[in-house]
Parts: sequence; C-alpha cells; structure tokens
Amino acid sequence: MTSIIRDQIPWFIAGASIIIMFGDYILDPMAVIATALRNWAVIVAAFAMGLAMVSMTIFHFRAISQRQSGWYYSICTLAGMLAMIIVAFMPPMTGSAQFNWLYKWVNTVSGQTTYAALAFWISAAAYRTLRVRSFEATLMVVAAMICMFANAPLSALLGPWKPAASWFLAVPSTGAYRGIVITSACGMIALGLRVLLGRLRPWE
Amino acid sequence: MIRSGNVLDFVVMIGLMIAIYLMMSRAEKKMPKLRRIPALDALEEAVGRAAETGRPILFTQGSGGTGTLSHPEEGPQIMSGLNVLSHLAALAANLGPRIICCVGQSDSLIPTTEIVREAYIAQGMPEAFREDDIRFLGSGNAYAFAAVDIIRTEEVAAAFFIGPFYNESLTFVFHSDDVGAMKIGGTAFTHQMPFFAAVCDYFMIGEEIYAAGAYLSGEAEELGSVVGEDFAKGFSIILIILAVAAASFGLSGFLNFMRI
Amino acid sequence: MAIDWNIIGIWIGAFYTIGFFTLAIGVNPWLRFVESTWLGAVVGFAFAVGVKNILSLGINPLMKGDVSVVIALALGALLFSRFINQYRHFSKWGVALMVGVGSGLGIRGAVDGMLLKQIEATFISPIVIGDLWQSINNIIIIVMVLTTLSYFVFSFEFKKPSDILLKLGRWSMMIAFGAAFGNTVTFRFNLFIERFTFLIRTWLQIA
Amino acid sequence: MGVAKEQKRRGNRDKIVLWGVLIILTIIPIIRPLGLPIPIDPMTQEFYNIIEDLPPGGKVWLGNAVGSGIIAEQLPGILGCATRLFEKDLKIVIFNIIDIEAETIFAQRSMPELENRGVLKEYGKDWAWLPYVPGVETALAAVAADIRATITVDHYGTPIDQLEVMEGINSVNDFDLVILFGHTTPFFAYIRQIVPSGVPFITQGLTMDLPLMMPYYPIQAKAIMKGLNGAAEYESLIGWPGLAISASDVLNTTHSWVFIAVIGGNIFYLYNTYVRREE
Repeated sequence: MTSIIRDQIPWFIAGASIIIMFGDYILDPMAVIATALRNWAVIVAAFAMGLAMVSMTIFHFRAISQRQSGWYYSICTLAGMLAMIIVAFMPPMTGSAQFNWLYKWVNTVSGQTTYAALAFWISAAAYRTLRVRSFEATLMVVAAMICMFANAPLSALLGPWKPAASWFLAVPSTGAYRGIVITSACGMIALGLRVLLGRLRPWE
Repeated sequence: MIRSGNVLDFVVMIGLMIAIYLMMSRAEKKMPKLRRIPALDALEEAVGRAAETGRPILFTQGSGGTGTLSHPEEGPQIMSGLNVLSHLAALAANLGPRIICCVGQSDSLIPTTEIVREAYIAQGMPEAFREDDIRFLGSGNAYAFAAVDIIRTEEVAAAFFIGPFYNESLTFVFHSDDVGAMKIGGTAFTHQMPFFAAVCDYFMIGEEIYAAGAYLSGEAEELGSVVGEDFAKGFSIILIILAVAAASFGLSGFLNFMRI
Repeated sequence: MAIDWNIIGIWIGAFYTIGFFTLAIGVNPWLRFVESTWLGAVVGFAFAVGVKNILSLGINPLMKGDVSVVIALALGALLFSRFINQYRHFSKWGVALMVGVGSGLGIRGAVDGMLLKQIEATFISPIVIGDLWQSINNIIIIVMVLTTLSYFVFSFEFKKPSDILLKLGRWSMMIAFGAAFGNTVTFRFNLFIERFTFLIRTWLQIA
Repeated sequence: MGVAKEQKRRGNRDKIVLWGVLIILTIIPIIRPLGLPIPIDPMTQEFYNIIEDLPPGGKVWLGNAVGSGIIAEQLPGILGCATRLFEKDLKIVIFNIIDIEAETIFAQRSMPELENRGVLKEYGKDWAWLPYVPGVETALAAVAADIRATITVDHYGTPIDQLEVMEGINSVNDFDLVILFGHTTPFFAYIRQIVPSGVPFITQGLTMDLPLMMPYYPIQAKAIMKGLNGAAEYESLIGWPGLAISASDVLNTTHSWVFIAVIGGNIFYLYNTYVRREE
C-alpha cells in the first residue's frame, strides 16, 4: 500500500500534469484545464510557503528553548516575522500605511543594501580571480577588463573602449550563449521525459 | 481546434523525445561511454576533503522564493540539483562530514529533506540524519546573507551551488572562497555563469547539470537518455550548417522554409 | 510632539544599511541582528502573499461554486502530513503536481524559445556583400555557436585533430563570460552609489 | 596550519586596502562632485535636441514608470528631463500608467527637488499629473486611444475636465512628443501601443537593457538615453548637475581603481610565478 501512495500516485500526478501541459500546447480546448492546473500549482506553492514558515518557526522555537548558540537571533527572526504578519494583515491586506512604512524602511532598504554589497564582492572577486594563469584565463581577463573599463564614462576620451566592449557583448557573447542555450534546451527535454517515464522522481 | 504556430514545435518535441527514448532502450545492450564531467568527478574528492578536516559541506540551490518548482526555467534546474544532492548525501553519509542544506525556495524544502533522509536510510544510518541541518532561510538576499552567515561561522570545507541562481551566486562563491572552501557550481542561467566560471574550482554549464543525474547514476538507461540528447544537438548542428550554406548562396527560399 | 515617522524611518534605514555593509569586515552581532530580523520580515511577507494567493485562487472560486479547486486545496493541506511520520508520504502528491507543471512548461519553453528560435537566429550568411565587417562578425558567431554546441556533445569521442572544436568552444565561452563579468561590474556600483548617497545626503545631510 | 593563517592574513589585508580605497573613492565625489569632463554620447545629444526643438506651447506626454528597482539609474534621468521641460514654454502631462510605485516615488523624491529648483509652473494651466491605472499594456492602449474613457480625475483628485492644460487633449495623437522613463516592460508596451500613432517617442534605457532596446533605434525610438551615464550627460547639457553627475564621477573613480587593482594583481602574480621562481 505505501508503495502506491509513495511512488505510483505521485508519478501519476506528475505524468498527467506533463501530458496536460503538452496538450495545452497544441489543442485549444485544453487551455481551460491547463490554466486550472497552473492555478492549482500556485495554491500548492502557497501551502508550501506556509509549511516552510511553520518548520522555520519550529526550528527557532527549539533553538530558543534549548538555548542553542545564537538563540537570541532566533528571537529576532520570530519578532521580525510577527511584526510583518501583523502589519501585512491590517486592512487593506499588504497595503496599509504601517505595512508600507515597515516594508520601505526594512525590506526595501535591506534588499537594496545587500544588492549594493555586491560591489564589494565583485571587486574582490575580480582582483583575486582575474589572473592570467592560462591561455583561457587570459581570454577571460582581457574581455572582462575591456568591458569593465568601457563603462567608466571617462573611457570615451581614452580610446575605443566603448566600441570594443559593445563588440564583445554583441559577437562572442551571442555566439557562445546561443550554443549554451540550445544544449540546455536538449537537457530540459530529456529531463522532462525522464520525469514522465518515472525514471526521475524529484518528489522522492 | 489545433493551435496554429505550435504544430512544428510539437512535432519536433515529440520527435526528440522518441529519439531519446529509443536511445534509452538501446542502451541496455551496449552501455554508452560519455566524456568526463570534471565537476561531478570532483564530488567524492570534495566530500573526502571535508571528512579529513572535520568541517561540514554545504549544498544550496539559489533564492527562487515561491512557485519555483512549477517555473519553466527554475523547476528543471532544481530537479537536476536535487539529483546531485542525492549522490552528495550518500557520500556524506558514507564518509562522515555533516551536510548542511540551505533552502531558498519553499517548495523544494520537502524534496530536499526527503532526499537527504533517504540517503542516510539507504546507507543504514537513519539516526545520523539531522533534520536541523536542512535550513529554510526565506528567499532573495535575506536567504543569501543567512546562508553566508552559516558558510562563515561553520567554516564549511566544500560548497555546492547547483540550481537556478540569481545575483546571490557572486555573494556565495566569494564568501566560500574567503573561508577557503572548495567550490563546485552549476547553473543554466547564462547571467550567473560568469561568476561561477571566474571563482569556482569546478563549474557545470547549462546542459551539464541536466545530464548530471544520468551521469552520476551510471545506469545504462539513464546514460542512454544523454546519448539521445546528443541526437538533438547533432540535429541542431546539421540544421545550422545547411541553413548557413543556403544563406551564403542566397537561397532565402530554403531559409524561409526553415524559418519555423 | 507628533512623531515624525519619516525621520525614524531614515534612522532605521541607516541602521540596516550600515549593518549589512559590516559583512565586509566579517560576521558580527550588528550584522546578525539586521539579517535575522529581515529574514523574519521576508518570510512573514511571503506568508501573507501565500494567504492572498490561497484566497484569490482557491477560496473565492470555491465560494463561487468551482468545486475542482478542492483538489488543489487538499493537495496543499496534505503537505502538512509530513509532520506525522507514518503519513509523511502523502506530502509528495503536492510536490509531484508542482514538478509535473514545471517539467511540462519547461519542455515547451525549451523546444520553442530555446531550441528552435535560437537555431533559427543562427541562419545568417557568412558572406555579406559590401559589408566586410558584418561578414567577419557572422563567421565568428557561426563558428562559436557550432563549437560551443560540439563542446556539449557527450557520447562522441573527439579524436586528436577534431578536439580543436572543443577548445574553440571553451575559449568562446571564456570570452563571453569575461565580457559579461566586466560589464556587470557597473550595475553593482549603481546601487552601491545610491546607498552611500542615502547615507551621506539623506541621513547625515552633509552634501 | 601556519601557511593557511598567513594566507588568510594577507587575504584580509588585500580586502581592507581594496575596499577601503573603494569607499573613499565613492564618498568624495558624493560630497563634492569632482567635475570630471563628461563626454557627450551622440544619442544623449539627440535626446536633448529633440526636446529643445519642440515648438513653444508644444504638448509633451511624460511617461513615468520609475519603480523602486530602477531608482538608481532612472530617477536622475526623469528629474533632469522634467526640469528642462518645465523651464521651457511647454504643456506637460505626466502619466504613471505601468508601474504602481512610480506615482509615490515621483511625489516623494522628484517633486521636492523640482520645487527646490524653482522650475515648477502653475498646476492645471501648464501641466497635469494623472494617476496610476491598473492593467499595464491594456491600460496603456486604452489611455492612448481615449484618455477620458479611462482617467477621470488627476493625481490630486480633481476632475481632469477642470484642468485648462487638458483642453484639446483626448488621445496620444494630440501630443507633440512622448517621453518614457522605465525598464523593458513599459518600453515594449510603448513600442506596441504608442509608437504606431506616429508621435515621436524617446526614452531612457537601463544600462543592462540597452542591447535589447538598440534594435528599435532610430525608427521606433528617436533617441535613447543610455542609463546612468546618459543621465549624467543630460544633466551637464541642461546645466543642472545632480545625482547622475556625482554618480558618473564615482563610476570613473571606482572603475579606474578596480582596473588598476586587477592589473596590479596580475603583475604581482606574474612576478611571483616567473621572476621569483627563477631566483
């Protein structure tokens, strides 16, 4: 019995969903079923979000009760979550003035800062890894240096940096990325087929 | 009734899948030999190194947030990453280092936990499985910084980044390089490949992560599916050569027919 | 004395901005505080969005008589079965639905947008009369597409002379990755400048 | 373990030097713009000329889709452009159709600056500000065809029929120029819904979106201001130095420093690998 619940039924659900998605691609009447299936996936994803939140909350409560190392940061996480849930559920949902204020000064600011911190990591990564260790690495270093310096406004006065950079971004990038994308497509088709045939069971 | 414009795509799709299926069944008789994927051969070395230093290994798949499993581009990458995770977890159960999984997508929390649990059960050590090491860390940069916090405080010995990454890929590879961890990356998102290529010790590009599951399983039928994919690549190469030849002789008629 | 929430907001914004930048020095209590509170806020917000999705796509249609939605709500609720050990496997049904939709859409997107459209885009002539530079560019693109494609052929053994194709494929990818790496540096600095402008002009009000 | 400790210490020293200089080179131009020369890209010059060549009393559709994600690159752009439009004798109508945040961001960030610069004209007579309309491209198409069918009140809630500037303006065809500030979603919506009307269309593109937008120049898009650099060039052309110019200085200093650091790193690497190994 458990093997039916555990293997056969999930395989049937996944296989049926794939076939419905194929059908929607070619037959108009299938569109209604396919749209419904996509909405179901969004609903299940929403429940998965709830589940993830519950398991994270359990993890942090256990960390607090057992005084694991750094348990006070667990309190901060739960406090942050509670505060956001309270203001988010104030009418109109995720639209109240308190929500906008908290979202602006915590979520948006943190998002922009953690994105801005990439300037630290990319400059250090460039300094440490763009080294002429081999012929291939030299190709990467030369292309990177040209395209980076071309974005400094002053480079327009110091020679053809910008045209060279736009050539690198137009010709070699197009050629290489197109080859990568075509082969990725082949891989996705084979992966989907293996899920359909039950050879691959990501829900395992 | 029939949706116009998609007919040829549909025929090509079914044709390629049949070719792949045929190669899968033919592989039973003659085991196909594939070229090496260095990143996958390095998995054992990375986990072994972690076991020696007594430091944990870390696996993560990027910050998709919600609805990633059913996303056309992120879903397949998560599934191929989970393929690699099942082998990694088996190696970790065998060789002994702790395996920490940072989850940035809520829908892959269940499969990630189940895969690592099954790996420990398969190695006969269900009690060694630590569910607390499968950590859900929200999404976006909040997940990225929480995971970097774990990378730095746990001083992980090896870090595996296989899946749909966004701008957090650079944050991960830089900080794991900073703590001296061995880095193995893989993604099909072209916009993140430059950072994996520049910083990671081993790096899988697009198709290599999709073929990873089949490559690691070593089963004849799975390897057969990779041979089937090569058919599709051969089909693309020949098609391009023909069309380029036609274009250079000005045969645009032939080109228009090919313009699908 | 009316509380000026904007000033309080600016100070909280500066506290979070500097807190996250301290990761450059290393993990420290200030960073861990801002990181953990923000993580809670992100998950809390995602939970609220999840509830809105369940209401708009699940409960409301159900109220209006669309009974089929019950299946999705059931599959979603079954996810929680994983907290009871012997019923754990029921949670896989919902995951299987998401995997099926993702794989199906993935294959469709792959065949149309990634395979056929990209092949079609490479139908370019290596000889462009009257434009030598365009001819050279087209030749380079064609050579790079074909060599990158051959780099990913796994089951064919490229013997000595023909393994140059693999090298050419690898080299073109390295050039493309280098160009993208260099070009991306600027976008990271745009927000870096914006954050320091906020600290200096809006918070400290120096310039 | 000694070697790893030494390597870690040298690694930290590299980071402190690299990032310390980076922060200094970012702060100085923000506090006091260096006034480095800003070469003008022909495309920005064209953007400037099109606005300068507008006839007196010309009507301008200013599309504002500057959401929070693209403030860094496009807020300086729309601020400079709005300043120049107000300085000239023009009728301006601001539309916030595609991005829900654009209206609040314009109110919080752009309006105060325009008031500081003292360029604001009489609301209702010389310019109007229309509110957000949900529906992205379908909303844009509806407004372009017949403004009054979709929009009845302005940003402040007053019926648009009471605004003198709106007299004779019923659809996009009544405008002399359409300007858009936004990323690719609004850009392609304008290409599909606005450009077919034949009204000249110019826009600012994010640096990373330029490869996607260039093919539409010059037929559909008469001029494209290229990201933050374009905004800095436009600020210098109109004589109002602002965020973009100080950001352009910072781009110059920081990019030069990272360039020097990578070159230095490679020289140091080659010296260690070849010269020192021979000794």
